[in-house]
Amino acid sequence: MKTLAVVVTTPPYSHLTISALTYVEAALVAGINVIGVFFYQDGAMHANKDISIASDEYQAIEHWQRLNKEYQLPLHICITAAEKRGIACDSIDNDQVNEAFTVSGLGELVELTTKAARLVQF
Amino acid sequence: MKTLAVVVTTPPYSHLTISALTYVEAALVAGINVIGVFFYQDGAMHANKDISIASDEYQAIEHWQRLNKEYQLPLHICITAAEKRGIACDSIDNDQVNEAFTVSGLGELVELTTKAARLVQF
Amino acid sequence: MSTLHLVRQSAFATNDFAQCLSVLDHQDSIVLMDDGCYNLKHSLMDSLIKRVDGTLSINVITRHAQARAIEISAAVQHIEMSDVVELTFNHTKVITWQ
Amino acid sequence: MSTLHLVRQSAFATNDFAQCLSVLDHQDSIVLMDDGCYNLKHSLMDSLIKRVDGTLSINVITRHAQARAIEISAAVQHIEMSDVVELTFNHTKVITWQ
Amino acid sequence: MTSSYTQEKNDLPPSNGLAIINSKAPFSSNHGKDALDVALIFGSFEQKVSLFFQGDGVYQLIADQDARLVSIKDYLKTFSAFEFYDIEDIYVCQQSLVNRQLEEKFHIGDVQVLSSIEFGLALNRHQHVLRF
Amino acid sequence: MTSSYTQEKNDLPPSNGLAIINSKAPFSSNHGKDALDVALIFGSFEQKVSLFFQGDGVYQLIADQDARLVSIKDYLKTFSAFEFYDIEDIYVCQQSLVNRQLEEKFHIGDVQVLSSIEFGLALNRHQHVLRF
Repeated sequence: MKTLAVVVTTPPYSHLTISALTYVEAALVAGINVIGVFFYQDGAMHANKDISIASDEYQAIEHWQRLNKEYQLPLHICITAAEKRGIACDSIDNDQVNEAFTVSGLGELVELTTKAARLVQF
Repeated sequence: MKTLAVVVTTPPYSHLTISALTYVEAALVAGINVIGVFFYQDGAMHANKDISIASDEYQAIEHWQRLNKEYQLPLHICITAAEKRGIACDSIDNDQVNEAFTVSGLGELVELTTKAARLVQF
Repeated sequence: MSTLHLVRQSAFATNDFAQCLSVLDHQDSIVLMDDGCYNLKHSLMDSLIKRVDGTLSINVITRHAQARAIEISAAVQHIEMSDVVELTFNHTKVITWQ
Repeated sequence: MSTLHLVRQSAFATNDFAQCLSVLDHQDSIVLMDDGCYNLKHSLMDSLIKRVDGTLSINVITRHAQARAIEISAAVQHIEMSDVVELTFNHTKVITWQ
Repeated sequence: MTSSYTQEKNDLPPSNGLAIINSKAPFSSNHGKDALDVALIFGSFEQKVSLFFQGDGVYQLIADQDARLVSIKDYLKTFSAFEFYDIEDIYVCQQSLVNRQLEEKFHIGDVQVLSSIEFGLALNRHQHVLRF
Repeated sequence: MTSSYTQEKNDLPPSNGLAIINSKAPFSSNHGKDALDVALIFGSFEQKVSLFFQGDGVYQLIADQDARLVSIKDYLKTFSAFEFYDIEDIYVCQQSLVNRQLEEKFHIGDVQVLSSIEFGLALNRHQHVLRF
């Protein structure tokens, strides 16, 4: 089984994120076991529920949610990166965090990296 | 009277913002009439109340608040840029927006630019 | 031990592509994507193409180049994102230059 | 009609300083700040210093260079941020290269 | 779409308007769109604004691009609104085009191709400058 | 702090660890600190991690810097913890140093200065690569 972990460091309003999404979806379609996507640096902003992108622009967050639902793709955001960028993660209900995303520490990146045959950064 | 408007496009967790702050404070101390700071692009993230920067790091937002209080320095954030970055600005009480900042449109940048003798971008 | 290099930045704007080329091995592959497509017209490309000897391969994502109105030269392979997935596992590791 | 150029990026990493130099006028002033301080050691600097003829002035923010352990050459002025404020009004406009 | 830059124009007084320098390629970042938004708001307030394209920014002007191929909303199409907003001064750096092996073939009309010196002089006639 | 790179090391099997390439100067962005956080977490999980410094990233290693002069918390000081975390493979690109007129004078010990070819070979011995 081919295993893949992906690190995303670009924010949801960057068009570079579209390539990350296209790549991950192509991997899933090809039957690759994508064991998780780790959102680090500006990538953590993906989990902010209050982000509002003009409706005629590419909706990166919705597409990640879709992949999470359709393929049970694990989406991790780095808590330190998220808090630095205004996503309150410390409350019990984490009501500012998009429910498709799991609030994780960098330890999760270690897990993904040691388990995956390939690590790809976007 | 020397008038100055400043545009800040770097986020609060970028060290580049420290230079913007140092410059604006030096201008205020020199008696320059700083008619306003306009936070555009990633600069808009300054107004996010939920941002949490490690306590031993430079607290850019607190310093902007201080300049706002001590010098009545107007701080404007661009609403479109803010909403793209997860700051909910559409509610009546804007409870996610730091009270030192005014939610403005790009029209405010036009105002500042036409009124100021100098426009400086950071 | 071969590397897949994902090149996402314009060499006209930043130094990243030059850094990529400095560690390039003869068994490696390059994929030009996003603004990396602009590098097809950069002088660094000319010397690179001379190094292509049957093992080193240079690829560009067709849609990324087309979107930018960049003519694709015959010296490079036109690929899709699904090919990048395949290349990922045909090489032992991936480095992204962004 | 003179311009104050605030240079904030390393010319070793990006093309911005080169773009600044291409529009530089003989009455202008340059301030190297933040990562722009690294440009003191860049080859673009050598040709620039030759152009300094009494009107064009090159400045570096002392603390920004010191923090980076960059030796300041005698060909440039050491200044503080308060001097940048003064320079702002000694020129008719400011362009920031970042 | 002409490389001439008349002496008459050089003698004009400062235009007291805003110059926006576009330095980034169109699709990978938001800089181009953010600069466009600023230009259009200045236009709609009837404030003078001129657009400069330099470095990778010149890619924003090149003909036959299609952002939709990479799922991006094609903000370059909005450049055709410049006329409506009386944004008439659009300058592109010739050296940047040459370096990138680009022809002077643009998706909007009335682009003035300038040498580096002319580009600097044109920039100099403005009161304020923003760069994206 | 030696430029030698022994044949013995080149014959080692793939280390199966993570290589982190540092490509950004230390003070203007968070990339250096973000890369450091990743390195230390790998170290604390006893996973093999090697650090590579290339391009403007080499500035992160240079001696006598003082971030406090520009009000920045000096994360470079934490580099001294590498030993504690058994992070022993620290490589710097010689060509990047030469281009920037930098001496091989670093604020931590055991930095190996490598030619571009050696740098590429060392990189190649790792299973995964992240670049900041």
